[in-house]
Amino acid sequence: MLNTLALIFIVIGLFFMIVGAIGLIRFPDFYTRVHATGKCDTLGEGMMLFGIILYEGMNLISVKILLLVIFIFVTSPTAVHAILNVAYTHGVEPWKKGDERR
Amino acid sequence: MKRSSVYQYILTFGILILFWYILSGYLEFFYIGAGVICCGIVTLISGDLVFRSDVSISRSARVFTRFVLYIPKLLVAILHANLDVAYRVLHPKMPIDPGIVTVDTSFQNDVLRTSFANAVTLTPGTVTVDVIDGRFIVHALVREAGEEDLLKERSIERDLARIFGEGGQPPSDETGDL
Amino acid sequence: MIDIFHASVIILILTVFICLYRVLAGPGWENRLIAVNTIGTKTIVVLVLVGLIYERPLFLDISIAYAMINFISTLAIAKYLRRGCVC
Amino acid sequence: MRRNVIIKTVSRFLVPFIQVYALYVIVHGALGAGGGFQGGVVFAASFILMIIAFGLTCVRERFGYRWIVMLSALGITIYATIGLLCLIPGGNYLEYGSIEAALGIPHLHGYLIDAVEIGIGMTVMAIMTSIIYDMGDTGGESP
Repeated sequence: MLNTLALIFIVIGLFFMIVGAIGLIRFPDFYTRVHATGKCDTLGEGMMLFGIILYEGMNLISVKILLLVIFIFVTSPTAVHAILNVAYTHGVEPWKKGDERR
Repeated sequence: MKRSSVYQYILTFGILILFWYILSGYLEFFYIGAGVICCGIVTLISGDLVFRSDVSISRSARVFTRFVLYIPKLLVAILHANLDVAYRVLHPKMPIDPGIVTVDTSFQNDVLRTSFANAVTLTPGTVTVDVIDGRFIVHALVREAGEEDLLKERSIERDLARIFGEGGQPPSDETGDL
Repeated sequence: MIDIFHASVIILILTVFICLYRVLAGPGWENRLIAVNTIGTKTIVVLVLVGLIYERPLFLDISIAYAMINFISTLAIAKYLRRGCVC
Repeated sequence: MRRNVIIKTVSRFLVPFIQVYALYVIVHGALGAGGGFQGGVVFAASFILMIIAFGLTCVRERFGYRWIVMLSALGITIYATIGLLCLIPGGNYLEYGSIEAALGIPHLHGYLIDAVEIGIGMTVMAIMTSIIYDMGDTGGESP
């Protein structure tokens, strides 16, 4: 039962990570690519690690993985924000509908 | 930077000891003793970073509890946002119409600003680009939807303001984009 | 269940190659930086999964350290590009 | 000059935990991943994070050159002393078993390894931090 649940979580997480990678290729400019990677990677990673926690059961290793998940949910948006902020201050233009892709 | 009170150092030390035990997992005398020494050193070096002296501990604890209770709702919102992004990535025509939205808030607290910015980055098709005092510059994947979420509904903003016990109403309601 | 972990590791490494295309081709430093950060976050999961497959909880420590270094290095590069020095 | 409030707040919460993690890596070097060098580097990384978030002057007030000189000298002294002590009962340099056999204390071996790791960690941390200080120093003017 728990293993099935873990399997579902891992597969959904893998799906989101693949979607993030495809978005990184398909989207037309830097700001929209950040949407794909920043969101999908964070949640996909969290879901995969949560599936591993369910597989592992209750012990100190799963608590450690839970700490890793919390760490990722705090730091990943921050790192994305730092990159976005530096690109914005350097004057990278956002893509508008109708422009050609960069 | 004002100096923290003694209780804040003690609380930091306790949290760090718990963290050490989770990392180490040994309950022998040597490892616990080493943990006490190491956490003591870290508390002396950087014990004034985690808690601020101008916020009382009971208030921090209340805010933390309310935030933990809010996390499930946030996770549902994150899942919803991810499904939205996945739909837009996998759709053959890529229905996106990006633009920049400016949100004015009256947030004063640094932690409140940070959690609002990270929540915006994770949730509704928007990422925070810049924070200037209370003004958040946000890039939205679909501009109308982003304006709808952040400027009309303001659900995350109101929830976070209620959690941190600060007034969520902005001083002026003018909306403009850059 | 171990087969699933093997398959996930292989799929993750394939997605890393997809991101590597953006690192090589992406116009400008900003695309390269976001792609490198993405590769770093995928590596964390790969490390945890490898540790689970070979039953060595040691790898978890390495992945936590990797997550910390990945975060700090991204911030440091962003700060350097913004101000011309790390401080 | 305006510092980014998000990076500042997040690193304020993370720095103590990164430091405790670095010390954990040093102390558990004998049976887990890592050891003195890796722990020292992670500890120095926490100082890099503080420099990124709060600026060089603020970090220098907390951890000045006096501490760097003291810690690097102390670490290398610990390493050399334990290595040389192994020569007295007739072993090789850093051959812990000779001291353990000569004094007859059980488990002394492990404690000596930990002490040497702590020495290496101190030196690596201090030297890495001093390199970062020198690289970040712009000669008085703030860019």
